[in-house]
Amino acid sequence: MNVTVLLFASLSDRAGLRRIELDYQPGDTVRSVCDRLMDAYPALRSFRPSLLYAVNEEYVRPGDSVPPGATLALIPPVSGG
Amino acid sequence: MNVTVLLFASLSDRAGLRRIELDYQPGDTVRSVCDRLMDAYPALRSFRPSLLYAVNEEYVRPGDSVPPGATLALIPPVSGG
Amino acid sequence: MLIRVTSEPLDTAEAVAHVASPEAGAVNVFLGVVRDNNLGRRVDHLVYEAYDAMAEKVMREIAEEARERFGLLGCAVLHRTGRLEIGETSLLIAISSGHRAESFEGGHWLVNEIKKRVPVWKKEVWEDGEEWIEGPESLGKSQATAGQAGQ
Amino acid sequence: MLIRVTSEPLDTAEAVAHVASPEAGAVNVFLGVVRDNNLGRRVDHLVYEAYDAMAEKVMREIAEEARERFGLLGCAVLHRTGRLEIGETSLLIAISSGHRAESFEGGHWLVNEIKKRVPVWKKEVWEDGEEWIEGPESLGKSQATAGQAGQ
Repeated sequence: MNVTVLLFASLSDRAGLRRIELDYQPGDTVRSVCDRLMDAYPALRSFRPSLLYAVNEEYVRPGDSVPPGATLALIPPVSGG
Repeated sequence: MNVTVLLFASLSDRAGLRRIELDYQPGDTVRSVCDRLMDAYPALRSFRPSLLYAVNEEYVRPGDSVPPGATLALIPPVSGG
Repeated sequence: MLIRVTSEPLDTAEAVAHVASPEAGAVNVFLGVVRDNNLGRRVDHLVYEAYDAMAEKVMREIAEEARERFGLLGCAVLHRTGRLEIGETSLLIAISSGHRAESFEGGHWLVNEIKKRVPVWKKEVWEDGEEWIEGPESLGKSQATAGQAGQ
Repeated sequence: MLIRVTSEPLDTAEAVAHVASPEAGAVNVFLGVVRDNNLGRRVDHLVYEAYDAMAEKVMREIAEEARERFGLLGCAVLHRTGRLEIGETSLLIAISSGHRAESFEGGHWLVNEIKKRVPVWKKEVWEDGEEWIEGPESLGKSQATAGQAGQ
Protein backbone atom coordinates (compact mmCIF):
# COMPACT_ATOMS: atom_id res chain seq x y z
CA MET A 1 0.00 0.00 0.00
CA ASN A 2 1.00 3.60 -0.55
CA VAL A 3 0.58 6.83 1.33
CA THR A 4 -0.38 9.80 -0.84
CA VAL A 5 1.09 13.17 0.15
CA LEU A 6 -0.52 16.40 -1.13
CA LEU A 7 1.39 19.67 -1.40
CA PHE A 8 -0.11 23.15 -1.77
CA ALA A 9 0.83 26.76 -2.45
CA SER A 10 4.50 27.63 -1.73
CA LEU A 11 5.28 24.04 -0.81
CA SER A 12 4.04 22.71 -4.10
CA ASP A 13 5.90 25.45 -6.01
CA ARG A 14 9.14 24.57 -4.21
CA ALA A 15 8.87 20.84 -4.77
CA GLY A 16 7.67 21.31 -8.34
CA LEU A 17 4.84 18.84 -7.75
CA ARG A 18 1.50 18.60 -6.02
CA ARG A 19 1.19 14.91 -5.20
CA ILE A 20 3.68 12.25 -4.14
CA GLU A 21 3.17 8.53 -3.51
CA LEU A 22 5.36 6.99 -0.78
CA ASP A 23 5.54 3.36 0.34
CA TYR A 24 3.59 2.75 3.51
CA GLN A 25 5.66 1.45 6.41
CA PRO A 26 4.09 -0.27 9.42
CA GLY A 27 3.53 2.14 12.30
CA ASP A 28 3.67 5.23 10.05
CA THR A 29 2.78 8.53 11.67
CA VAL A 30 2.55 12.04 10.22
CA ARG A 31 6.07 12.58 11.56
CA SER A 32 7.60 9.46 10.04
CA VAL A 33 6.04 10.05 6.62
CA CYS A 34 7.30 13.66 6.72
CA ASP A 35 10.77 12.49 7.67
CA ARG A 36 10.96 10.27 4.57
CA LEU A 37 9.51 13.01 2.39
CA MET A 38 11.99 15.63 3.59
CA ASP A 39 14.85 13.19 2.98
CA ALA A 40 13.71 12.90 -0.62
CA TYR A 41 12.96 16.65 -0.98
CA PRO A 42 15.37 18.52 1.33
CA ALA A 43 14.18 21.85 -0.12
CA LEU A 44 10.93 21.37 1.83
CA ARG A 45 12.68 21.20 5.23
CA SER A 46 12.49 24.94 5.90
CA PHE A 47 8.66 24.82 5.62
CA ARG A 48 8.22 22.12 8.23
CA PRO A 49 7.92 24.26 11.39
CA SER A 50 4.96 26.16 9.92
CA LEU A 51 2.95 23.19 8.60
CA LEU A 52 -0.33 21.77 9.74
CA TYR A 53 -1.35 18.26 8.72
CA ALA A 54 -4.53 16.56 7.59
CA VAL A 55 -5.08 12.83 7.15
CA ASN A 56 -8.04 11.97 4.92
CA GLU A 57 -9.28 15.60 5.12
CA GLU A 58 -9.19 15.90 8.91
CA TYR A 59 -6.66 18.01 10.80
CA VAL A 60 -4.35 15.72 12.86
CA ARG A 61 -1.28 16.07 15.10
CA PRO A 62 2.28 15.12 14.08
CA GLY A 63 2.24 12.04 16.33
CA ASP A 64 -1.02 10.67 14.86
CA SER A 65 -0.89 7.55 12.75
CA VAL A 66 -1.18 7.47 8.96
CA PRO A 67 -3.00 4.29 7.89
CA PRO A 68 -2.08 2.46 4.69
CA GLY A 69 -3.82 3.99 1.68
CA ALA A 70 -4.31 7.32 3.49
CA THR A 71 -3.90 10.81 2.04
CA LEU A 72 -1.65 13.09 4.07
CA ALA A 73 -1.95 16.81 3.23
CA LEU A 74 0.81 19.21 4.23
CA ILE A 75 -0.95 22.48 4.98
CA PRO A 76 0.96 25.78 5.03
CA PRO A 77 -0.67 28.60 7.05
CA VAL A 78 -3.99 29.26 5.33
CA SER A 79 -4.88 32.62 3.76
CA GLY A 80 -8.34 32.24 2.31
CA GLY A 81 -11.26 34.63 2.58
CA MET B 1 -48.74 83.09 8.17
CA ASN B 2 -49.56 79.54 9.18
CA VAL B 3 -47.79 76.75 10.96
CA THR B 4 -48.21 73.33 9.34
CA VAL B 5 -48.43 70.36 11.69
CA LEU B 6 -47.77 66.84 10.38
CA LEU B 7 -49.14 63.72 12.06
CA PHE B 8 -47.96 60.15 11.52
CA ALA B 9 -48.84 56.54 12.35
CA SER B 10 -51.10 56.10 15.41
CA LEU B 11 -51.39 59.85 15.87
CA SER B 12 -52.66 60.40 12.38
CA ASP B 13 -55.08 57.45 12.71
CA ARG B 14 -56.46 58.90 15.94
CA ALA B 15 -56.92 62.42 14.60
CA GLY B 16 -58.24 61.13 11.29
CA LEU B 17 -55.90 63.45 9.41
CA ARG B 18 -52.26 63.81 8.47
CA ARG B 19 -51.79 67.54 8.15
CA ILE B 20 -53.22 70.53 10.00
CA GLU B 21 -52.74 74.26 9.38
CA LEU B 22 -52.76 76.48 12.48
CA ASP B 23 -52.47 80.26 12.70
CA TYR B 24 -48.98 81.38 13.65
CA GLN B 25 -48.81 83.39 16.87
CA PRO B 26 -45.81 85.57 17.72
CA GLY B 27 -43.35 83.77 19.98
CA ASP B 28 -44.65 80.32 19.05
CA THR B 29 -42.68 77.36 20.36
CA VAL B 30 -43.16 73.64 19.85
CA ARG B 31 -44.93 73.64 23.21
CA SER B 32 -47.34 76.49 22.44
CA VAL B 33 -48.30 75.08 19.04
CA CYS B 34 -48.89 71.67 20.63
CA ASP B 35 -51.03 73.26 23.33
CA ARG B 36 -53.33 74.79 20.72
CA LEU B 37 -53.41 71.57 18.70
CA MET B 38 -54.32 69.45 21.73
CA ASP B 39 -57.09 71.92 22.62
CA ALA B 40 -58.55 71.37 19.17
CA TYR B 41 -57.92 67.57 19.18
CA PRO B 42 -58.13 66.41 22.81
CA ALA B 43 -57.90 62.78 21.66
CA LEU B 44 -54.22 63.40 20.91
CA ARG B 45 -53.37 64.41 24.51
CA SER B 46 -52.49 60.88 25.65
CA PHE B 47 -49.79 60.67 22.96
CA ARG B 48 -47.98 63.79 24.06
CA PRO B 49 -45.55 62.34 26.62
CA SER B 50 -44.09 59.98 24.03
CA LEU B 51 -43.65 62.43 21.16
CA LEU B 52 -40.50 63.83 19.60
CA TYR B 53 -40.67 66.96 17.50
CA ALA B 54 -39.11 68.17 14.26
CA VAL B 55 -39.26 71.66 12.82
CA ASN B 56 -38.51 71.83 9.13
CA GLU B 57 -37.15 68.26 9.19
CA GLU B 58 -34.75 68.74 12.12
CA TYR B 59 -35.31 67.27 15.56
CA VAL B 60 -35.91 70.08 18.11
CA ARG B 61 -36.80 70.42 21.82
CA PRO B 62 -40.23 71.39 23.15
CA GLY B 63 -38.97 74.86 24.16
CA ASP B 64 -37.55 75.65 20.70
CA SER B 65 -39.26 78.27 18.58
CA VAL B 66 -41.49 77.55 15.60
CA PRO B 67 -41.03 80.29 12.98
CA PRO B 68 -43.94 81.52 10.84
CA GLY B 69 -44.42 79.26 7.82
CA ALA B 70 -42.63 76.37 9.52
CA THR B 71 -43.60 72.70 9.41
CA LEU B 72 -43.83 71.04 12.81
CA ALA B 73 -43.85 67.25 12.76
CA LEU B 74 -45.12 65.27 15.76
CA ILE B 75 -43.04 62.12 15.84
CA PRO B 76 -44.21 59.04 17.76
CA PRO B 77 -41.47 56.59 18.79
CA VAL B 78 -40.00 55.37 15.51
CA SER B 79 -40.05 51.71 14.47
CA GLY B 80 -38.36 51.54 11.08
CA GLY B 81 -35.78 49.07 9.88
CA MET C 1 -23.71 57.64 -1.12
CA LEU C 2 -27.00 56.12 -2.14
CA ILE C 3 -29.87 57.14 0.19
CA ARG C 4 -33.48 56.40 -0.69
CA VAL C 5 -36.96 56.05 0.78
CA THR C 6 -39.18 54.34 -1.75
CA SER C 7 -42.32 52.25 -2.14
CA GLU C 8 -40.58 50.14 -4.82
CA PRO C 9 -38.87 46.80 -4.00
CA LEU C 10 -35.25 47.21 -2.86
CA ASP C 11 -32.54 45.81 -5.12
CA THR C 12 -29.55 44.21 -3.38
CA ALA C 13 -27.48 44.09 -6.58
CA GLU C 14 -27.92 47.84 -7.11
CA ALA C 15 -26.72 48.62 -3.58
CA VAL C 16 -23.72 46.26 -3.82
CA ALA C 17 -22.73 47.76 -7.18
CA HIS C 18 -23.01 51.24 -5.71
CA VAL C 19 -20.46 50.61 -2.95
CA ALA C 20 -17.89 48.85 -5.19
CA SER C 21 -14.41 50.35 -4.94
CA PRO C 22 -10.95 49.09 -6.01
CA GLU C 23 -9.71 49.81 -2.47
CA ALA C 24 -12.46 47.74 -0.85
CA GLY C 25 -11.56 44.36 0.63
CA ALA C 26 -14.91 43.84 2.34
CA VAL C 27 -18.56 44.52 1.56
CA ASN C 28 -21.27 44.01 4.15
CA VAL C 29 -24.94 43.90 3.23
CA PHE C 30 -27.78 43.89 5.72
CA LEU C 31 -31.39 43.14 4.83
CA GLY C 32 -34.16 43.83 7.29
CA VAL C 33 -36.84 41.34 6.26
CA VAL C 34 -40.52 40.95 7.16
CA ARG C 35 -40.87 38.03 9.60
CA ASP C 36 -43.99 35.91 9.90
CA ASN C 37 -44.11 36.46 13.68
CA ASN C 38 -43.34 39.05 16.33
CA LEU C 39 -43.44 38.63 20.09
CA GLY C 40 -45.26 35.33 19.62
CA ARG C 41 -47.93 36.70 17.32
CA ARG C 42 -48.45 35.56 13.72
CA VAL C 43 -47.95 38.48 11.31
CA ASP C 44 -49.85 38.62 8.01
CA HIS C 45 -48.08 41.64 6.55
CA LEU C 46 -46.58 45.00 7.53
CA VAL C 47 -47.28 48.55 6.45
CA TYR C 48 -44.42 51.07 6.68
CA GLU C 49 -45.05 54.79 6.78
CA ALA C 50 -42.28 57.38 6.61
CA TYR C 51 -41.88 61.11 6.94
CA ASP C 52 -40.17 60.77 3.58
CA ALA C 53 -38.15 63.96 3.24
CA MET C 54 -36.94 63.94 6.82
CA ALA C 55 -36.25 60.20 6.76
CA GLU C 56 -33.86 60.62 3.81
CA LYS C 57 -32.19 63.54 5.55
CA VAL C 58 -31.64 61.61 8.78
CA MET C 59 -30.49 58.51 6.86
CA ARG C 60 -27.93 60.69 5.08
CA GLU C 61 -26.68 62.15 8.39
CA ILE C 62 -26.30 58.69 9.89
CA ALA C 63 -24.49 57.41 6.77
CA GLU C 64 -22.06 60.38 6.84
CA GLU C 65 -21.38 59.74 10.51
CA ALA C 66 -20.78 56.02 9.86
CA ARG C 67 -18.41 56.84 7.01
CA GLU C 68 -16.27 58.94 9.32
CA ARG C 69 -16.42 56.68 12.36
CA PHE C 70 -15.60 53.46 10.52
CA GLY C 71 -13.63 54.78 7.54
CA LEU C 72 -16.16 53.39 5.07
CA LEU C 73 -15.45 53.65 1.34
CA GLY C 74 -19.04 53.35 0.10
CA CYS C 75 -22.43 53.42 1.77
CA ALA C 76 -25.97 52.73 0.55
CA VAL C 77 -29.06 52.95 2.79
CA LEU C 78 -32.53 52.25 1.38
CA HIS C 79 -35.82 52.00 3.24
CA ARG C 80 -39.03 50.76 1.73
CA THR C 81 -42.52 52.04 2.60
CA GLY C 82 -46.07 50.83 1.99
CA ARG C 83 -47.39 47.30 2.29
CA LEU C 84 -44.74 44.58 2.62
CA GLU C 85 -45.38 40.84 2.57
CA ILE C 86 -43.51 38.17 4.59
CA GLY C 87 -39.97 37.76 3.23
CA GLU C 88 -39.82 41.19 1.58
CA THR C 89 -36.98 43.57 2.41
CA SER C 90 -37.85 46.73 4.36
CA LEU C 91 -34.30 47.99 5.01
CA LEU C 92 -31.25 47.49 2.81
CA ILE C 93 -27.78 48.63 3.83
CA ALA C 94 -24.58 48.01 1.87
CA ILE C 95 -21.18 49.32 2.92
CA SER C 96 -17.63 48.77 1.73
CA SER C 97 -14.36 49.13 3.62
CA GLY C 98 -10.72 48.12 3.43
CA HIS C 99 -11.05 45.28 5.92
CA ARG C 100 -13.77 43.08 7.36
CA ALA C 101 -13.95 44.31 10.96
CA GLU C 102 -15.11 47.83 10.01
CA SER C 103 -17.67 46.38 7.62
CA PHE C 104 -19.37 44.36 10.36
CA GLU C 105 -19.06 47.02 13.06
CA GLY C 106 -20.14 49.84 10.74
CA GLY C 107 -23.09 47.85 9.42
CA HIS C 108 -24.34 46.95 12.88
CA TRP C 109 -23.96 50.54 14.10
CA LEU C 110 -25.85 51.84 11.06
CA VAL C 111 -28.85 49.54 11.59
CA ASN C 112 -29.03 50.44 15.27
CA GLU C 113 -28.94 54.19 14.58
CA ILE C 114 -31.49 53.91 11.78
CA LYS C 115 -33.89 52.11 14.09
CA LYS C 116 -33.44 54.82 16.74
CA ARG C 117 -33.51 57.99 14.69
CA VAL C 118 -35.18 57.68 11.28
CA PRO C 119 -38.85 58.78 11.24
CA VAL C 120 -40.40 55.58 9.92
CA TRP C 121 -43.22 53.62 11.51
CA LYS C 122 -44.33 50.05 11.11
CA LYS C 123 -47.89 48.74 11.44
CA GLU C 124 -48.30 45.03 12.11
CA VAL C 125 -51.34 43.48 10.51
CA TRP C 126 -52.54 40.15 11.91
CA GLU C 127 -55.47 37.98 10.89
CA ASP C 128 -57.65 39.61 13.50
CA GLY C 129 -56.38 43.15 13.87
CA GLU C 130 -53.51 45.57 13.50
CA GLU C 131 -51.30 47.85 15.56
CA TRP C 132 -48.72 50.56 15.03
CA ILE C 133 -45.46 49.42 16.58
CA GLU C 134 -43.96 52.39 18.35
CA GLY C 135 -40.43 52.26 19.66
CA PRO C 136 -37.67 49.72 19.17
CA GLU C 137 -38.96 46.16 19.40
CA SER C 138 -36.34 45.15 21.91
CA LEU C 139 -37.73 47.69 24.36
CA GLY C 140 -41.37 46.89 23.72
CA LYS C 141 -43.46 49.99 24.36
CA SER C 142 -40.72 51.92 26.15
CA GLN C 143 -39.57 55.11 24.49
CA ALA C 144 -36.24 55.29 26.26
CA THR C 145 -34.10 54.96 23.15
CA ALA C 146 -36.15 57.02 20.76
CA GLY C 147 -36.40 59.71 23.41
CA GLN C 148 -32.65 60.25 23.34
CA ALA C 149 -32.62 61.12 19.68
CA GLY C 150 -34.35 64.44 20.14
CA GLN C 151 -32.57 65.53 23.28
CA MET D 1 -26.90 24.91 3.92
CA LEU D 2 -25.15 25.91 0.74
CA ILE D 3 -21.41 25.18 0.85
CA ARG D 4 -19.27 25.44 -2.28
CA VAL D 5 -15.69 25.83 -3.47
CA THR D 6 -15.75 26.79 -7.13
CA SER D 7 -13.76 28.51 -9.86
CA GLU D 8 -16.95 30.17 -11.15
CA PRO D 9 -17.97 33.73 -10.13
CA LEU D 10 -19.98 33.84 -6.89
CA ASP D 11 -23.61 34.96 -7.13
CA THR D 12 -24.90 37.10 -4.26
CA ALA D 13 -28.53 36.70 -5.32
CA GLU D 14 -28.27 32.90 -5.23
CA ALA D 15 -26.84 32.97 -1.69
CA VAL D 16 -29.47 35.44 -0.42
CA ALA D 17 -32.27 33.38 -1.97
CA HIS D 18 -30.86 30.24 -0.35
CA VAL D 19 -31.09 31.63 3.20
CA ALA D 20 -34.61 33.08 2.83
CA SER D 21 -37.01 31.93 5.54
CA PRO D 22 -40.42 33.19 6.71
CA GLU D 23 -39.05 33.31 10.28
CA ALA D 24 -36.06 35.45 9.28
CA GLY D 25 -36.04 39.12 10.26
CA ALA D 26 -32.43 39.73 9.27
CA VAL D 27 -30.09 38.64 6.51
CA ASN D 28 -26.41 39.47 6.59
CA VAL D 29 -24.21 39.09 3.53
CA PHE D 30 -20.43 39.40 3.56
CA LEU D 31 -18.31 39.67 0.43
CA GLY D 32 -14.56 39.31 0.62
CA VAL D 33 -13.36 41.31 -2.37
CA VAL D 34 -9.99 41.58 -4.15
CA ARG D 35 -8.39 44.92 -3.16
CA ASP D 36 -5.96 46.81 -5.38
CA ASN D 37 -3.42 47.05 -2.56
CA ASN D 38 -2.10 45.11 0.42
CA LEU D 39 0.36 46.27 3.06
CA GLY D 40 1.21 49.26 0.88
CA ARG D 41 1.87 47.25 -2.26
CA ARG D 42 -0.14 47.57 -5.49
CA VAL D 43 -1.84 44.28 -6.36
CA ASP D 44 -2.49 43.32 -9.98
CA HIS D 45 -4.56 40.20 -9.29
CA LEU D 46 -4.82 37.23 -6.93
CA VAL D 47 -4.72 33.48 -7.45
CA TYR D 48 -6.57 31.30 -4.93
CA GLU D 49 -5.76 27.64 -4.50
CA ALA D 50 -7.80 25.29 -2.30
CA TYR D 51 -7.61 21.74 -1.05
CA ASP D 52 -11.09 21.53 -2.50
CA ALA D 53 -12.64 18.52 -0.81
CA MET D 54 -11.26 19.36 2.62
CA ALA D 55 -12.11 23.05 2.24
CA GLU D 56 -15.78 22.23 1.68
CA LYS D 57 -15.73 19.85 4.62
CA VAL D 58 -14.22 22.44 6.98
CA MET D 59 -16.56 25.16 5.68
CA ARG D 60 -19.49 22.88 6.45
CA GLU D 61 -18.21 22.20 9.98
CA ILE D 62 -17.79 25.93 10.62
CA ALA D 63 -21.26 26.68 9.22
CA GLU D 64 -22.85 23.99 11.44
CA GLU D 65 -21.07 25.41 14.45
CA ALA D 66 -22.22 28.96 13.59
CA ARG D 67 -25.78 27.76 13.17
CA GLU D 68 -25.79 26.34 16.69
CA ARG D 69 -23.90 29.16 18.37
CA PHE D 70 -25.94 31.99 16.87
CA GLY D 71 -29.25 30.24 16.20
CA LEU D 72 -29.01 30.88 12.47
CA LEU D 73 -31.92 29.92 10.22
CA GLY D 74 -30.01 29.70 6.93
CA CYS D 75 -26.33 29.70 6.02
CA ALA D 76 -24.46 29.86 2.70
CA VAL D 77 -20.65 29.88 2.42
CA LEU D 78 -18.97 29.99 -0.98
CA HIS D 79 -15.27 30.38 -1.77
CA ARG D 80 -13.89 31.00 -5.20
CA THR D 81 -10.57 29.67 -6.52
CA GLY D 82 -8.35 30.45 -9.50
CA ARG D 83 -7.41 33.86 -10.86
CA LEU D 84 -9.42 36.79 -9.46
CA GLU D 85 -9.24 40.37 -10.68
CA ILE D 86 -9.57 43.53 -8.54
CA GLY D 87 -13.17 43.94 -7.35
CA GLU D 88 -14.09 40.27 -7.78
CA THR D 89 -15.55 38.33 -4.85
CA SER D 90 -13.40 35.58 -3.32
CA LEU D 91 -15.60 34.77 -0.31
CA LEU D 92 -19.38 35.05 -0.08
CA ILE D 93 -21.30 34.40 3.13
CA ALA D 94 -25.04 34.84 3.60
CA ILE D 95 -26.87 34.04 6.82
CA SER D 96 -30.36 34.61 8.10
CA SER D 97 -31.63 34.89 11.66
CA GLY D 98 -34.62 36.10 13.65
CA HIS D 99 -32.99 39.36 14.70
CA ARG D 100 -30.15 41.58 13.56
CA ALA D 101 -27.60 41.12 16.37
CA GLU D 102 -27.05 37.41 15.64
CA SER D 103 -26.75 38.13 11.93
CA PHE D 104 -23.84 40.54 12.46
CA GLU D 105 -22.15 38.52 15.20
CA GLY D 106 -22.61 35.22 13.37
CA GLY D 107 -21.34 36.66 10.09
CA HIS D 108 -18.23 38.15 11.69
CA TRP D 109 -17.47 34.93 13.55
CA LEU D 110 -17.89 32.89 10.36
CA VAL D 111 -15.43 35.01 8.37
CA ASN D 112 -12.86 34.87 11.16
CA GLU D 113 -13.09 31.09 11.47
CA ILE D 114 -12.97 30.58 7.71
CA LYS D 115 -9.78 32.62 7.51
CA LYS D 116 -8.22 30.57 10.31
CA ARG D 117 -9.27 27.04 9.42
CA VAL D 118 -10.20 26.52 5.76
CA PRO D 119 -7.35 25.14 3.60
CA VAL D 120 -7.24 27.87 0.97
CA TRP D 121 -4.19 29.90 -0.06
CA LYS D 122 -3.87 33.20 -1.82
CA LYS D 123 -1.05 34.28 -4.12
CA GLU D 124 -0.59 38.00 -4.64
CA VAL D 125 0.61 38.95 -8.09
CA TRP D 126 2.17 42.40 -8.51
CA GLU D 127 3.60 44.07 -11.61
CA ASP D 128 7.08 42.83 -10.72
CA GLY D 129 6.59 39.56 -8.89
CA GLU D 130 4.34 37.35 -6.84
CA GLU D 131 4.15 35.70 -3.44
CA TRP D 132 2.03 33.16 -1.61
CA ILE D 133 0.46 34.84 1.39
CA GLU D 134 0.65 32.42 4.26
CA GLY D 135 -1.20 33.07 7.47
CA PRO D 136 -3.77 35.70 8.34
CA GLU D 137 -2.90 39.10 6.91
CA SER D 138 -3.30 40.82 10.24
CA LEU D 139 -0.46 38.73 11.67
CA GLY D 140 1.82 39.02 8.66
CA LYS D 141 4.05 35.96 8.50
CA SER D 142 3.21 34.69 11.99
CA GLN D 143 1.50 31.33 12.18
CA ALA D 144 0.07 31.83 15.65
CA THR D 145 -3.59 31.70 14.63
CA ALA D 146 -3.39 29.05 11.97
CA GLY D 147 -1.27 26.95 14.32
CA GLN D 148 -4.12 26.72 16.81
CA ALA D 149 -6.44 25.10 14.32
CA GLY D 150 -4.56 21.84 14.22
CA GLN D 151 -3.74 21.58 17.90
